Amino acid sequence: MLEVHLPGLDLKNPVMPASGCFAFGAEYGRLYDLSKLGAIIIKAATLEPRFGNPTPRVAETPGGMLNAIGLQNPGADKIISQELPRLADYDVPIIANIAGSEMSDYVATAKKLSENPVVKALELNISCPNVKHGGIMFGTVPEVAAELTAKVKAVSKKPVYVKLSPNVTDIVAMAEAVEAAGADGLSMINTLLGMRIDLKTQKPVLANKTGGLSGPAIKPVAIRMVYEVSQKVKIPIIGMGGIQNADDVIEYFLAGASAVAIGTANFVDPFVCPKIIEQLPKKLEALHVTDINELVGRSWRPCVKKNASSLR
Amino acid sequence: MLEVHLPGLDLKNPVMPASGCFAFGAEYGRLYDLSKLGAIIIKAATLEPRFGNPTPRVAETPGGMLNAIGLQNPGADKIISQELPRLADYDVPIIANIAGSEMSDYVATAKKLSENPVVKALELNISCPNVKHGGIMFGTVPEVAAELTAKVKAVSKKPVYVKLSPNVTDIVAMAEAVEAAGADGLSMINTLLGMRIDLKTQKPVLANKTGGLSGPAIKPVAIRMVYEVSQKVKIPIIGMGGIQNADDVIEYFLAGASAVAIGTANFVDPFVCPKIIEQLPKKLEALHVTDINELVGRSWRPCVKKNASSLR
Amino acid sequence: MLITGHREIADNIFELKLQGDMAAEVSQPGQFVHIRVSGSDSITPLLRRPISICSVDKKEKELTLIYRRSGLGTERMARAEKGSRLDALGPLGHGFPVPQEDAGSALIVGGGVGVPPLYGLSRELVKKGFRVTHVLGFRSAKDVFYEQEFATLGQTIILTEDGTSGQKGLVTDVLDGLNYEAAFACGPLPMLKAVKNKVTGRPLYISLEQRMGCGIGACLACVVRASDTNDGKGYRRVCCDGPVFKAEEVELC
Amino acid sequence: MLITGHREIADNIFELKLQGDMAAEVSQPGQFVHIRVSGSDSITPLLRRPISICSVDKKEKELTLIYRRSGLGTERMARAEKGSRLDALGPLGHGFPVPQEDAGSALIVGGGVGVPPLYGLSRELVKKGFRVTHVLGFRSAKDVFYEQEFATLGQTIILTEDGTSGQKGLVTDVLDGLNYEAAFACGPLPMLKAVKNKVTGRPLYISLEQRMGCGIGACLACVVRASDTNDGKGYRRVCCDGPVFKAEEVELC
Ligand SMILES: Cc1cc2nc3c(=O)[nH]c(=O)nc-3n(C[C@H](O)[C@H](O)[C@H](O)COP(=O)(O)OP(=O)(O)OC[C@H]3O[C@@H](n4cnc5c(N)ncnc54)[C@H](O)[C@@H]3O)c2cc1C
Ligand SMILES: Cc1cc2nc3c(=O)[nH]c(=O)nc-3n(C[C@H](O)[C@H](O)[C@H](O)COP(=O)(O)OP(=O)(O)OC[C@H]3O[C@@H](n4cnc5c(N)ncnc54)[C@H](O)[C@@H]3O)c2cc1C
Ligand SMILES: Cc1cc2nc3c(=O)[nH]c(=O)nc-3n(C[C@H](O)[C@H](O)[C@H](O)COP(=O)(O)O)c2cc1C
Ligand SMILES: Cc1cc2nc3c(=O)[nH]c(=O)nc-3n(C[C@H](O)[C@H](O)[C@H](O)COP(=O)(O)O)c2cc1C
Ligand code: FES
Ligand code: FES
Repeated sequence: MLEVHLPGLDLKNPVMPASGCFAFGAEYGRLYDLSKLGAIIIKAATLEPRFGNPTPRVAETPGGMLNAIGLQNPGADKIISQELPRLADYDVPIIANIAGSEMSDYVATAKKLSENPVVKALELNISCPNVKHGGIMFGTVPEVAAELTAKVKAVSKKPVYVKLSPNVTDIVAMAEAVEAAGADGLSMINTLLGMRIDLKTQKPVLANKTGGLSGPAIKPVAIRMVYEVSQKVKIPIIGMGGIQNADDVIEYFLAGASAVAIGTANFVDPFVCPKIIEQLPKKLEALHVTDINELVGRSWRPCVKKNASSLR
Repeated sequence: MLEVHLPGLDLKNPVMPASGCFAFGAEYGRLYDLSKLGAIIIKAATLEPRFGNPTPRVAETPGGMLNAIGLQNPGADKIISQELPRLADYDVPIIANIAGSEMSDYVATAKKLSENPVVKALELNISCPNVKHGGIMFGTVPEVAAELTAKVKAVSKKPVYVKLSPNVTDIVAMAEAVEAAGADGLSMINTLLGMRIDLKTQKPVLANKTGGLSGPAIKPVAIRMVYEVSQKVKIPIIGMGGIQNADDVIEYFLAGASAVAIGTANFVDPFVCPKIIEQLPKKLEALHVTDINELVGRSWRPCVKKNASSLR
Repeated sequence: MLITGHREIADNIFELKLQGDMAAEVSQPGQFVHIRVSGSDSITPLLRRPISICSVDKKEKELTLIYRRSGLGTERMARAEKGSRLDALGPLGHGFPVPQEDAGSALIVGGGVGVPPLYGLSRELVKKGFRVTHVLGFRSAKDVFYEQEFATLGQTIILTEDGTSGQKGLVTDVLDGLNYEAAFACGPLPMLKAVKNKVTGRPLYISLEQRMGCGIGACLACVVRASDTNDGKGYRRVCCDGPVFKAEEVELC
Repeated sequence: MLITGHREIADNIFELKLQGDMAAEVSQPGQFVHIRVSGSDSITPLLRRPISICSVDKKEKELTLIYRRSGLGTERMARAEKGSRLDALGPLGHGFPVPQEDAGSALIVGGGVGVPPLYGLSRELVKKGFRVTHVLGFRSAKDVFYEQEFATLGQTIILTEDGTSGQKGLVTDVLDGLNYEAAFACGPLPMLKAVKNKVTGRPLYISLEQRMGCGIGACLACVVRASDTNDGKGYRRVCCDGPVFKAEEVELC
């Protein structure tokens, strides 16, 4: 009842850790069997290694957190040589998150990673708010996002999911542009740009000043965007932003997501992903749903299943 | 130490209830003396009366709430004849929030209200997410916002504060456009567009489907925007979004606000405004600050007062 | 206010007793309190929860509330312990008008957690000399509460949807045979509509629910349309114009 | 874990005792636990709080933590009552290496709430036959804690910035005259830097603080730069590579 099939991804369940919140799986792999997961979206890869931003890199906010990690990663080559082989031991599809400063970086990184057999799909991160160069145009100008998507699609051996930024006036325009450019799916949402100021130092808490807001606080924004976009595109959406429990997963499906990713909640409860996977069947039964795919977009689909009235 | 002087507004303190969260003051006026407040931003006025949206109009979210009231109000004439005279009895400046569907509505409403002696300034609401017609372009396209601002300025007898929407890619561009068009100040931020879906009905909780997200959850987004905009404009900013206590007020000042408004927190604690006003002096003393105006923009101003190092 | 009692009186139904000066200010049955369930430094849940005052004991300065544990807020509330304090705003709103004279016969119709405020109402009516008939509907036997309390005040007809307690059926099934001069109802909207259709030619007062923001009339979250299309305002606020209205004053939809 | 003790031992400084199976897994002094202060259905505060393990009693399965009440999370923590449970993840990180042989003399330098993990360390060192000297700095007399506990383990020099207890001054004022073969330090960054400058030619281990996300190595929130510019990774994670490092391994800035 939890199986989900998306371009390039045959998932035993629709729950995956979100990029950047799970590194390359080694740490959580010490706590539970990663094969329980629907998939793993690994930390952003760039062509060259990156050290990321100075610390402090995280700050707590009401019902959320800010991060400005700055895409720290060992670079595509080391990810391929050192991280992916270890992940091959698990029965879990890997989605590689790709970032860069120039289109050419993205393209080269996408090519390399998509050729690796462990990688089943790419997630094109055009939305990282925490890097100085590049990023911002890719994630906010539909034409630029479309061009990048097309270029990456041209070299990628695997389906490409484009991860959208919520920091835009018109999320539907962004989604439609990358769909038209050939995206196989969407990931929504990345973090909202935010800031917290320390009253003692009177300066921003984060060394990078601004950071990306994640966690429960942003869920209503993400749900709204998934709801709007899913009605306008045909490609599937991996929904994310503030998921904490199985109810939140169902809310994303109702909004129009076909799978979900969980970021910040892993920090609050490291077992949250397997816990949710375990709780979902019971939750679905209570809703008289035998297949989670039935729920996709139910909040806006005009015609609901016959037995829906009994659910109210 | 709390006195603040802004265009058209001589405030005994910088704390005011936010538009739409305080109606026209009658209800809270039964709980405490409204003269304690720095100012009151009254509920949005439109030219004609509006009934607003169907119910449910509010929904709770993690650390926040959604509302889709839909600008319900008795219309400018009744506000002038029935509400403003009562407010004249208090020693508190009134800021009239103006909304509309067409430029001409805005202009006519602004003209009427700005002529009333009780009204000391206008707040131009170009950012209400909850009305079907108009609104969205005014708040998201810099050129349209600028044109509207100029037209309202041309008829207004009082200073005009433009209330910006956070649902834009580039808040600085919006702010600069309305400043160039003659705005006397900015109000930031209105609500973020969000949604919540009810798992039982499987439909959006709000009858209007989407609503405006307010409350603590959005504070980091608002702080970031005030921080960015205050460095680029010369006009003062009334900061708002998620303020719950005196520390939050100080955070807004450090970010670059010159006054603050409090919305949702009034619902949580109806006495929150006078409580914060009472607590501020003690908080400022602890920071060795004798005048709250000293704090404006301190998080980004390169040169801090001599005694600042002792505060860390 | 100080929690002086807290117990589960039916399946997921809790009776909460609160002591404090607010009790003195209660002026009508059917008023409510707006409860901040979170601690003062917590933001979950953010909003207050409206709960009707079931009854008031002015001598002991004590309010009784009855609520159903359902979502985040009431689940938290259910954990509040006797002896601890609860932040309650109130009494809020306009309740049921209790005629000052002309005692007669009254019908009280309640459904589920709409029943609580009707208990305080019935006590007031009985005190004024009214003969009161109670028709109370619940889903199932496990949901029934205060049957005895109502029975001591007047005839009490219990109905359950599944027939596990009292008669099987809906409250409207039994209204036709009853004799009364005024009626008072509180419960889910479909019940109120059905009751409105049955009670004709006599005054009917109904208590409405609506999602709230402020609870005091300032945010316009809780409006219902006025029935009179020529009404000056066109709407009523459940939190302060109500929650109790004359049935013909507002639209039920 | 079960809270078996909780008391204020200095101004805003609390000693918390936690009982549970985790105690058996503690392998080194200087490891920490990551505490979820909010209830399981609350989002304030959202993140866990890292607190060092001060000492462990494996027989009683009990950990002792000492923390300062400062912000939202520790304020909440301070309200947790004996007998209730606390969600703690751990033991996390790599602590102070305790030499298995070659007992000798050790210097322990602590400042403020950097002092707690050094107590467990000192106990281990003494157990191994080390002669330990403690230099502990606090702001003022009201902030001093565990003076007696340390004194029973070895020479203990207390300093306060205002001279209200022990010597007036900073920990670095007294290091020059001391004799030791290895040094261990925990405290604020400026103190660690100053200690690093004073302790030369002998191994120095320092415990670092950094704002954390996951606490287990996955989010890269808590990194510090490796001193060796040719280091393969270029960084260390405080939560899992540390919090204790050899002073020359990481950059202090
Ligand atoms: C005037 C009035 C009197 C009431 N009296 C009682 C009573 O005596 N006993 C009782 O059990 N219930 C009563 N209710 C309903 C009660 O307010 C809701 O059951 C309660 O708010 C649900 O909160 P929750 O946190 O459990 O649910 P959640 O689903 O977490 O609530 C989410 C949000 O929706 C609101 N909400 C959910 N259900 C309702 C509802 N039915 N009416 C209004 N708001 C709702 C909540 O207040 C909150 O803001 C009354 C409602 C009103 C308006
Ligand atoms: C490995 C390690 C061990 C520690 N051991 C102790 C100890 O034994 N006793 C003790 O009193 N304190 C210790 N600290 C510091 C302690 O974690 C902070 O004082 C605490 O997190 C502050 O939380 P708060 O909610 O009171 O403050 P808030 O200001 O509300 O915290 C906001 C956010 O900032 C983080 N934060 C704030 N200060 C620090 C800090 N100094 N270090 C890391 N994160 C911080 C919080 O964890 C939280 O995420 C340790 C820190 C680390 C990294
Ligand atoms: C610490 C941290 C690091 C992140 N790093 C990345 C990243 O490298 N690439 C990316 O696409 N998103 C990254 N994100 C965003 C998350 O993948 C996710 O989109 C976002 O956090 C919203 O989900 P959440 O609320 O469940 O955390 C990061 C988020 C956090 C909190
Ligand atoms: C119920 C409600 C009604 C509102 N109505 C208006 C309005 O009429 N005009 C307006 O400009 N803003 C309106 N707002 C937005 C607030 O003025 C404020 O910008 C926003 O809520 C953020 O502040 P807060 O987090 O303190 O609530 C409304 C907000 C709420 C919650
Ligand atoms: S709840 Fe705000 S007006 Fe009724
Ligand atoms: S806190 Fe996440 S890596 Fe250290």
